[in-house]
Amino acid sequence: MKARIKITLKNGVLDPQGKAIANALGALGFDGVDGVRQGKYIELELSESDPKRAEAEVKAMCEQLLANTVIENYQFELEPA
Amino acid sequence: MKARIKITLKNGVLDPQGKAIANALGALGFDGVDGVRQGKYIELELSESDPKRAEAEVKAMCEQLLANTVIENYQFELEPA
Amino acid sequence: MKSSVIVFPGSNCDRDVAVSLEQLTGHAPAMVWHGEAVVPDSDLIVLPGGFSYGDYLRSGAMAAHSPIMTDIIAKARAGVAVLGICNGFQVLTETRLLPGILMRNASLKFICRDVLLRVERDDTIFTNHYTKGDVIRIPVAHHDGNYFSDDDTIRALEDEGRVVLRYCDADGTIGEDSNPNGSRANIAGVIDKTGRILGLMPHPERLADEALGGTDGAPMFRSLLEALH
Amino acid sequence: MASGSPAVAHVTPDLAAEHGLSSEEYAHLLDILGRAPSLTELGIFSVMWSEHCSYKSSKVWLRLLPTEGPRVIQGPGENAGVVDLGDGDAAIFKMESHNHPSFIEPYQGAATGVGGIMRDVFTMGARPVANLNALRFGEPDHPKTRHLVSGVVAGIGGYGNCIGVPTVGGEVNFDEGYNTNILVNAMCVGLARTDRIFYAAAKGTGHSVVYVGSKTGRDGIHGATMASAEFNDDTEEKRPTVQVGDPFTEKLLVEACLELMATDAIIAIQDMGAAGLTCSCIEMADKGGVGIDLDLDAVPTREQGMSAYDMMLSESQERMLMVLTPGAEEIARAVFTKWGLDFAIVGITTDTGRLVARHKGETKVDVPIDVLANSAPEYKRPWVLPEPPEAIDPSDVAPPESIEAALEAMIGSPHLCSRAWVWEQYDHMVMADTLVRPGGDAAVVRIHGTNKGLAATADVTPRYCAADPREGGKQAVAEVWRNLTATGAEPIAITDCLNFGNPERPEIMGQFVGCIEGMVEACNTLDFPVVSGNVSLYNETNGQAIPPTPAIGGIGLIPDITQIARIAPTAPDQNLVLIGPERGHLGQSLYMQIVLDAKLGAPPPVDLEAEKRAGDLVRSLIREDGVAAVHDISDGGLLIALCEMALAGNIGIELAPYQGNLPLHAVLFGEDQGRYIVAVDGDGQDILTRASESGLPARLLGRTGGDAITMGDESVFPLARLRELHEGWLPEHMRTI
Ligand SMILES: Nc1ncnc2c1ncn2[C@@H]1O[C@H](COP(=O)(O)OP(=O)(O)O)[C@@H](O)[C@H]1O
Ligand SMILES: [Mg+2]
Repeated sequence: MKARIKITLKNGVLDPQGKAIANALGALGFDGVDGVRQGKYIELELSESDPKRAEAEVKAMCEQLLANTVIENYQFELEPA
Repeated sequence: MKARIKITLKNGVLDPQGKAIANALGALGFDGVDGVRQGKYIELELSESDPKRAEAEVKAMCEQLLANTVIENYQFELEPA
Repeated sequence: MKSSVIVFPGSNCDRDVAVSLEQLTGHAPAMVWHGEAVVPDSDLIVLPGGFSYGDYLRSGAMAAHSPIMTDIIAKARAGVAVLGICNGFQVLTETRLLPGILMRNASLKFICRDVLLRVERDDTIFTNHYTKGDVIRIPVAHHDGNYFSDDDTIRALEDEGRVVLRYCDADGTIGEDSNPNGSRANIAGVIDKTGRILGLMPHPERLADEALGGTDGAPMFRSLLEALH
Repeated sequence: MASGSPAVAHVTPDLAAEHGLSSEEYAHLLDILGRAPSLTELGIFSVMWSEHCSYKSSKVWLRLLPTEGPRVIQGPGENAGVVDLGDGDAAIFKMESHNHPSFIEPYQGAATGVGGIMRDVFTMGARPVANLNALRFGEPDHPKTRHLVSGVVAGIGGYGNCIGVPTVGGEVNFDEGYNTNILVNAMCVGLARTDRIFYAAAKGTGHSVVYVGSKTGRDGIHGATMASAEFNDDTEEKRPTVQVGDPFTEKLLVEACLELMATDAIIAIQDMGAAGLTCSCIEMADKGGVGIDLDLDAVPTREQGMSAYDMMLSESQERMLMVLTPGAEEIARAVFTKWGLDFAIVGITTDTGRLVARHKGETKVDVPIDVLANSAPEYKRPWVLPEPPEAIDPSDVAPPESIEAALEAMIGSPHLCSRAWVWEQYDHMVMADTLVRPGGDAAVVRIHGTNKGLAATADVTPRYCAADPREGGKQAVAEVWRNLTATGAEPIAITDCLNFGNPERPEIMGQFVGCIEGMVEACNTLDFPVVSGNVSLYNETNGQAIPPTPAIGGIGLIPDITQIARIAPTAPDQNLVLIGPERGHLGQSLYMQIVLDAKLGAPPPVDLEAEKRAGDLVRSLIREDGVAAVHDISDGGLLIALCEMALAGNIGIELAPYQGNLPLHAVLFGEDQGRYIVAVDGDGQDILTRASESGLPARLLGRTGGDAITMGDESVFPLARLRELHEGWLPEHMRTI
């Protein structure tokens, strides 16, 4: 299976990268940008083919390594190979 | 509108972060991971409400700044506010 | 020799390279703010090290769109010499004045230490005071110094002799052990087709003064002086 | 959130307790205001009277520290200490802890620690030129340790590297006592001109109070977030209390502040650190003897619907508060706008002596500044100092199986191995003035554009402090003094970061008192005043306190950078001379800990008079160009120091056979204090004479040469093997993360 994981900063956590991108877009003349948040996107190829087990596995990976749950949220989708 | 942008490395481009994550997952005992690719995920709040114009705008932002098209692909979705 | 050092928000080796330029060429460079529209008349434009725009998004990506860059690109195309050191190299790849990209170090760690480099070309305006095959010691300090290009580009670089510096060991051997960041073909510095634009990850300005423990960086500045007086 | 004027309040004694105020403290507060506080006011009192801001448990003891000296321009009490380096140059420096945040989120906790201490330094007009860090982690194999080490080191590098200030020194300890309470202490040293130093005193009324830097968010709002949640109707996810550092913005802030400081626009300036806007307003107003009226509607915010409480207590990073000279507002605005930073006039100084804050047409705060600033409780908490342990005779300490085995175990141990894995992640050369890089006794940076150097180091030996706080406190100061001296510097002054457990426990308070007393003695004898510092208490979990850890950071002056000593011998056939006593003191030594798995006995005593004589001698030798290399002897003793020299110089050492009466392992691994190894080109005889004239023991140890450390015919330690052990452990240990 394939897992597509989005990791985003929690609400209220400062996002220096997002802030800088917003400024840079403004400087490039894109002026309709009201906010930018930058996160991570991770794709995993899993050998597991059972959706239930894959889900549990990916959740554990996010909690233990992929996301820093003190400041980040995560969200993922699974897709059969 | 909201734009959700995924930026991923092109095939064949080395991904040191993905490789390191794969190793770390292995070390943590997750052994069914056949591949990891790390990319970026960017959320934009746009004041534009016309989907066509928003699409053109986001495309331009990706081409000019958000992605380096030498090594990266991008993909995005728009969502009405 | 008239030179200009471009100062981006977040540049932090601008002063260091200005000191070396002044000490070794006898001419103090103009310090040019990124928001300016034109670079003053210069024989050499230096894009210094640092973290322009915090290196957020991608190293060098936002600086590549700074107002001053339009003029720099035009001047570079017209033959003005351009030297990009570390972050400056990253800016040059982002503007496509040089091919490839500097990715996160293979170790994923920032790395700051002296490395050994083999000089591959001594016939450029940047390196004519070295001798081909010299092994020199110069520090690196970067998080994103892992040079990457596709196979075709690497082959073209090699065929055209555009790799100017490579990470090596003490006897000049090129190998994985002496590669600090995972760069393809141990590439530390590349030059453009015209031979007027050089980007390199190591910092020659950091070992160009005996008090700092070495002077292997100094010949680069002397080369430029001789070529551009 | 609380609404209404200060007079209307939901504040109850229970809520006050949740804000950490004792019932006496709350009664005192009621007394001061003559009414119940508003929620925002409660928050303000609670942070101002917190241990962190008020030093209520430590203040009485800190007063004992000597803080004056001929070179001291500003001692404790300002954002950082200031000392005179001659020729109009001043050094401004301080050390601070960021322990708890770094345990919760190591990367951001450490990064914001670096950001905070740098702001303390450039607030006063200095350009930061050197960062140091003193780190204590739990046992290497504790399940959390690798993650913490890797995150903390990356965070320190991430911040300092981006700003472009070299991180040139520090120390790293591993001990089970830090398993659940790591220590991250960051030090910053800056350079200024003596006639352009900026202070916090907001003198004069009717002046604009200006906010610059980043916008205010709800991050880091004082432990009271929990309490205030009860007042919060919206059911949003619980706000994280971790702050994220933005080094790019801080870099812009440094440049913008220094640019404005070159004009005469600034009357007073103060960074917003702990307790943010509250603390900076109160300190500036109190020092200037004025009041401040704040218009919270003008504060740049990053989130919707922020209350007065949120704005007054937010600890968002990368922000400063300034009071400007009349008419300078537009000059200042232009500078900060050029650098892309927020700039807002948020208030005015008044003659009321009160801090008044209005928000959306309501007065949310109206409190007397003088009382708020100076009425914090002050406690002389009960303390006990246990009897110091007995000294152990060297001959009662078991010898190792072999010297080789002991050396191998020690040099490749977490305690003595190379820290290169750490400092290679720090840009230690940016600014192109680093003359002595990490790996020596103290780092040296050139004072830009001059022929002078500034040496800096940070040290403490917690196991000594745990065994005998007085001796340990003395030793920490002495070791700093010694490390500076070993480069040829004249030690000038220190900063400290006093990390201890819960001061309400008498034995912890005893450790604190003992360490302070030891520090006082050493500072006095060595003419080494304390000019700034920080106290971090309550470093404990489930009643398990950290070892007492008074980290000391010191700086010294090198008048001529052609006369610097480094630890690396420069050629073969240089003679090595030991200066200082050989008593074979093994109590609390690393030999005992690593080889015998014990932590017994008294720590090595520090003879401060002898320390001073030895240091003064070594410094004069360096300045007479009489030496090729110098290294002091500390953790691990003589043989470890010799190995460090050999490895640094990549040259072997042939040691003469030891002829004295002490057991060999005590000679080689004893941690007697006040000692240096000096390498010289000549035969070393004149040094022996000079030492004896100073009343100091000294002897020839051997000479440099070959590619091994040899001792007579008995033992040979090839350098290559030593290097593998010394440099291998940390990278290998961290590889598996
Ligand atoms: N966290 C750190 N950051 C930078 N340098 C460090 C750090 N820890 C140790 N070092 C450097 O490693 C060297 C050895 O440290 P240490 O054993 O504490 O020295 P000493 O015994 O002389 O005090 C010193 O140069 C010190 O500055
Ligand atoms: Mg030392």
